[in-house]
Amino acid sequence: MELALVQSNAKLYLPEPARIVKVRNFTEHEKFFQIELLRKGSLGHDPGQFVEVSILGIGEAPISIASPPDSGNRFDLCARAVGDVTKKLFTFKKNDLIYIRGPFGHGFDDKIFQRMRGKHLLFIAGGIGYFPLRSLINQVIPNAKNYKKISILYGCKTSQDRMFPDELKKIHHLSVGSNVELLETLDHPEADWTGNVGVITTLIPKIDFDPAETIAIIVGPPIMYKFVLTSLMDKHMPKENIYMSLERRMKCGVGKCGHCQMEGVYVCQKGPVFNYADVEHNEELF
Amino acid sequence: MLLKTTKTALLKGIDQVLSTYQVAALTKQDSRVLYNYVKTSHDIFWGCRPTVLPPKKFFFPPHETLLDYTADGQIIAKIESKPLVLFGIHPCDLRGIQILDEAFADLHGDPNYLERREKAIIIGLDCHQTCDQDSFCYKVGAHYAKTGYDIMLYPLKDDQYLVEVATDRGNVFAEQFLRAIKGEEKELEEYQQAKAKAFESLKPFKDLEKFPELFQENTHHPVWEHEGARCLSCGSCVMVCPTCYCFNVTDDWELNMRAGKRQRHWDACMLHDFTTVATGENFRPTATARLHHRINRKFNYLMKKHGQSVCVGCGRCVRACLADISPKTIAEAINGEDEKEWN
Amino acid sequence: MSKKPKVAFFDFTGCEGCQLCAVDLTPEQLFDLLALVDIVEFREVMTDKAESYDIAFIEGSISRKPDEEKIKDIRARSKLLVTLGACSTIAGVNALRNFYPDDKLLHLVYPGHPEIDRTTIARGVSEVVKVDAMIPGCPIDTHEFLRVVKDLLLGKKPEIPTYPVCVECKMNENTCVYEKGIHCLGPVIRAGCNAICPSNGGYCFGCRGAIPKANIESMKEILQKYNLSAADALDKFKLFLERDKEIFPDDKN
Amino acid sequence: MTKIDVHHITRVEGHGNIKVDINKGKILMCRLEIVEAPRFFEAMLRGRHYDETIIVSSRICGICSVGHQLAALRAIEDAFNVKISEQEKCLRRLLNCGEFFESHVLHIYFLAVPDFKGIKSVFPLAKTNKDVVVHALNLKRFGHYIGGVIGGRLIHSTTTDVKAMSKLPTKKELEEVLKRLHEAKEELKQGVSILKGLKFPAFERETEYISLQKKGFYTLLEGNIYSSDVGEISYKNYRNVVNEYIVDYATAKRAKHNRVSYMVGALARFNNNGQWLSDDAKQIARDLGLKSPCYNSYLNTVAQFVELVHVADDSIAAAESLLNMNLKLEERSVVVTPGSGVGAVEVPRGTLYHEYIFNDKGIVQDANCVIPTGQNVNNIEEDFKALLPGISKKSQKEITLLLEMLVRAYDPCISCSAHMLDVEFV
Ligand SMILES: Cc1cc2nc3c(=O)[nH]c(=O)nc-3n(C[C@H](O)[C@H](O)[C@H](O)COP(=O)(O)OP(=O)(O)OC[C@H]3O[C@@H](n4cnc5c(N)ncnc54)[C@H](O)[C@@H]3O)c2cc1C
Ligand code: SF4
Ligand code: SF4
Ligand code: SF4
Repeated sequence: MELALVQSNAKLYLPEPARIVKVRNFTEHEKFFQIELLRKGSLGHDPGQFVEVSILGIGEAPISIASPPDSGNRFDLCARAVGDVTKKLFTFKKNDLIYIRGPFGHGFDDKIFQRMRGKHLLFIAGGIGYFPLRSLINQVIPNAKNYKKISILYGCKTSQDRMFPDELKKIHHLSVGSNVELLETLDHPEADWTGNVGVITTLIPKIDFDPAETIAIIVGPPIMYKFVLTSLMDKHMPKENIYMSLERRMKCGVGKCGHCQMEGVYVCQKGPVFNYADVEHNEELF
Repeated sequence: MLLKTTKTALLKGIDQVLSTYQVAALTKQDSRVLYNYVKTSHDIFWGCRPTVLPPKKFFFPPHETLLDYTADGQIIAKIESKPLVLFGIHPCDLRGIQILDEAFADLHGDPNYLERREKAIIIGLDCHQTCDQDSFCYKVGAHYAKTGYDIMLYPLKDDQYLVEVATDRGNVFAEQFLRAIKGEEKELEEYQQAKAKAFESLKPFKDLEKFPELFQENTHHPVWEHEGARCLSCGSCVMVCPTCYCFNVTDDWELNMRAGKRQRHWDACMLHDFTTVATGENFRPTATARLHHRINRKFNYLMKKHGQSVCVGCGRCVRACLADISPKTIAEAINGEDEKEWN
Repeated sequence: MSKKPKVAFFDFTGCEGCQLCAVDLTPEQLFDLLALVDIVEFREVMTDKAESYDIAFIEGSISRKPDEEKIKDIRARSKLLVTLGACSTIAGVNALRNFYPDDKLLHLVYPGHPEIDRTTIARGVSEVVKVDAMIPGCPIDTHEFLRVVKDLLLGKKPEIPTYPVCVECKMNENTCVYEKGIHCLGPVIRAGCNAICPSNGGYCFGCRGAIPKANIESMKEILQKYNLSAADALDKFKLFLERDKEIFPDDKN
Repeated sequence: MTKIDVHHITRVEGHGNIKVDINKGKILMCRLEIVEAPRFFEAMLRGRHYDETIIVSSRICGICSVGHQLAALRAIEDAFNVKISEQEKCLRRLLNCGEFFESHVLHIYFLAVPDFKGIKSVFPLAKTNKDVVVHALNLKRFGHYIGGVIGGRLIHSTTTDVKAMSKLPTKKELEEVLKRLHEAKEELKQGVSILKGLKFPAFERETEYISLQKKGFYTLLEGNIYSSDVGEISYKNYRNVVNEYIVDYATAKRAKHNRVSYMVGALARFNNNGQWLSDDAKQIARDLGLKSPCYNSYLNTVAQFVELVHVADDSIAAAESLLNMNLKLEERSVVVTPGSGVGAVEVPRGTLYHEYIFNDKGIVQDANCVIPTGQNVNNIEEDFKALLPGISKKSQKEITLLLEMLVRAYDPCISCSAHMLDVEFV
């Protein structure tokens, strides 16, 4: 047998240069970066996919693409400073170079879009879970007419932790008289907060949805999934109608290094976007 | 194509090969037997002795540079590869290579592995008995190599060898370097019959084909906790396994801060921090969970993908494990072959 | 005034081997290092002293009252404080002295010489002041030292392996010393030394300290399985690891 | 009135203070205080298996770790009557060569030279005299290199074992060692001009010089004790030579023999055994104007340089013998017999003695380690006394410098000298 070497990808580990064209601070620990590839042409991603962000001499980290696909060579990333790469990224300014590989992973592909068409989309995001969801949210809102309804539930610890506050404001405005709604909740609100108070699951009873006709999309910190899933199960939501994005340690992003493999599932290949029905028995993922 | 040759001719051939290729084979160093490069055919150790590391190190070295870069933004993807002849690889290790080939070619082909692999000619050497009491190749059928070689040698009596040429590359190679006459199919049949006889009493695992389902069902079998409690999380078992290929990646500037490297290093799912993330969560915090993961990769997760047991029964991890933890013991507990009460 | 980070070396109770390893550099390495940092204090090879430090490397255990004050003072004047070697990281061989009752030892060692500084038990630096990073080993590995310096300068968290010596020993393709009937602590000891002792025909006696979450119970069972009495097995750990909290969690003071 | 109080002398190994009090030309006090924290190694060694004495005693001192290992080995071999092969001897010579290079080069170039250049450390030289720094580092790293080949690493070598070296160099490695030994000798020739440029203070005081001696050899690793005053003494009787005692103000033990003080180290070896140096070493000594007997302690630094040439020559011979042998891993059988053993070796700073008493299981019952610097302390103080009257008119700064230079000339290794008397436990 001759090896099928055609699959060898000489550039698999070679990142390409990209420039930071915009930086915005959200909080002390979270920042927004707009990135521009040095080459012409778009990144060519699906919402929900991620890139490996490289800082030479420091390392690589998987970061979700936070903007919807478009034809330009710019895209958005949002990062929370937790370790070597993300902390170094925080010191970067406009015009600095970073390096990226990707897009990688399985995002919201055509098949999922087919399924979503005409359905009620229910986004459930916790904290910086909004980052990966933003690529999808900003993709579907301009095309809201294609969907029965779009409900966005967003929960944070405090009002400082709300990502993209100006975009949230726009969505709130938009929601008047449209089929888009945004419900927010805070764990520890300040005095002037007029929205809901409590964990994110307290928002679920506030929306009116037909589980069979609804597609739920969940992203948040690891503990959030359990509670949200229980609530949705209580409402008899079919498992096939639930999508979520999961994060694990990754070193290569391309299904080799083994770090993100959870019960045989490589999060970087099958995920980060999963259909609940496919993985509900995977004890290591939940 | 089937040929026949002698050991003397093989030795001569190897010495010729050495002018064009690097040759790696079993060698003896001090008291160790290991796969290593040879300078002449005399360096080759012909016995069948288990090595600490499998031949994967030639295609996937313990440490390798993926990228070389400079502070002013030059980045080069680096692959160090040279034409290589791997000589005298035994069936279990051939299976190991075959599985790594599939794993590294899967989806996004790994350029470093595949380039080295492509430049290699693999000459297998069949065994007609197990190498020691720790090996259990026969339990997973890995005492027969199906593929993974270009040329396979079957030892006959009086230092004679049957030569099965399996690939075009092997054919070109054999024509250039092997002085051989035509071999008789009948001789191979006889050889195989004798081998089958020698392995007659050594039976494969009960229900081997059903392992993925069996292991899936037995996630909470008491054997996991029983064995996991003793595990030191030392990672030895993974290092020595011919079918383990997890790695870590590190970046490092040189001291002058003008140039740097991205390197990958063998990593092991048995190590405590393998799944720890920056925020401190560890998705597999216990040795039991990690042992469960390793063994399931062999008999369940990856077995489904590769269509065969990904443990090739070489016994390296058994020899390496001071706590005497063995995939064989666990498999026999899961398929009920051992009739032991694990509770 | 140069703006390079100020680096200093200090030594307490130790053999100064680690400092020697830190300067076991090629000429290029030394010039590169001096281009990156200013070495402002290094008693062993220079006379200068400084007020404050960006990185203070500490060799040796804390084993006297005045040393306690001195390390606190250095801590107060240092942005980052890094232990250099086993003595300062886990007290190392110095802790062997802790097996002797304090008063008895002093009385017996210097009878009639009360002026001599009183010693305390030997402790690692982190038992006295906060430590930002550690470079384990007896002695340290020069490459690891340089890597930690670079990491600190780059703002990276210096990674010291959390996996054991076995990993490196296997990568070096050694025959496990247990097969030769020799006991080795490698399975529970932090790697990073490139398994230097087993690779050179020796065995690991634990100078780099235990890995986090080490399965010490199983290790002891294994030592016993290989014909070591329980007491001898324990003794193995005491050569370097008496103050290692992973192995002896309860403070015996 | 001049009071000098140098707290923690720099550019020496370990911690020591100089205290001098001169009033109207009268010396009221002059002391070298060794204030290194006591290490208690003899106590720490008690209860350990004989194998582990090599590991533990190595940690007495990073810079003479090989010496401590070899002394421990000799003591064990003495106690259990173990004979060592020619192969083992050659390997030890090479390992020891590494230590002499590391130690002597460190002393000559990093600790002593800055005094002559009026600078406070070697680091400024990296800018002004790059070639000197490169030269010194090359020589020092050669020590680490050869230590690495033979010992796995130079400091706390990993191959020394009672059963014999646990790892052997390959033929290729030995050939490389040989090549680099010749290169090191060339490098040393470069050093001659640097040493010639150093103006050593004029000073003379005759004292008793003690070293090992083996007739016909510039011996380092075997032999009996030799005193320039009384001649040969069996190494077993080392206690009668060192006569250790303690003083209030120091943690190091002191020694005296025939006189109030004696000297050990490169100069003592040169004075006692100089006739057996290699030809090239003798030539270099002549080039540098070093003649035996030499009573200027400052010139210990020069004697060290001469020794480097000799050690390189000796190692070339050892490496060549090894290349002619069929090396194989040895495994001497060690039969434990209760009793004591003494190991006496020359380390860079002088004669080092280890003595162990073992029980029938080979467990250390009692240990005694006599370290060169401890033996030299009295001699340093006597030198102070002889030197001070002649320089008492100089400025305090100059006096301090001359005293510091004198201390440094002995290349004292204070960390290892802070050890304790034999402890009797009740
Ligand atoms: C698919 C995916 C999408 C992600 N999207 C984002 C995002 O949009 N914004 C954001 O801030 N973070 C995101 N993360 C998490 C982010 O990757 C980690 O916080 C980051 O890797 C930490 O890297 P570091 O070098 O700063 O930390 P270090 O701890 O210094 O590096 C640890 C290494 O472990 C791995 N690692 C550590 N933590 C994680 C983690 N939580 N998940 C995965 N790998 C980890 C990384 O590969 C990294 O190289 C995502 C993770 C995944 C898997
Ligand atoms: S799991 Fe063990 S026996 Fe199986 S292939 Fe790997 S090392 Fe060999
Ligand atoms: S070799 Fe044994 S003890 Fe070590 S990690 Fe593997 S199973 Fe656990
Ligand atoms: S850790 Fe070891 S090498 Fe370092 S100072 Fe202590 S005894 Fe010396």
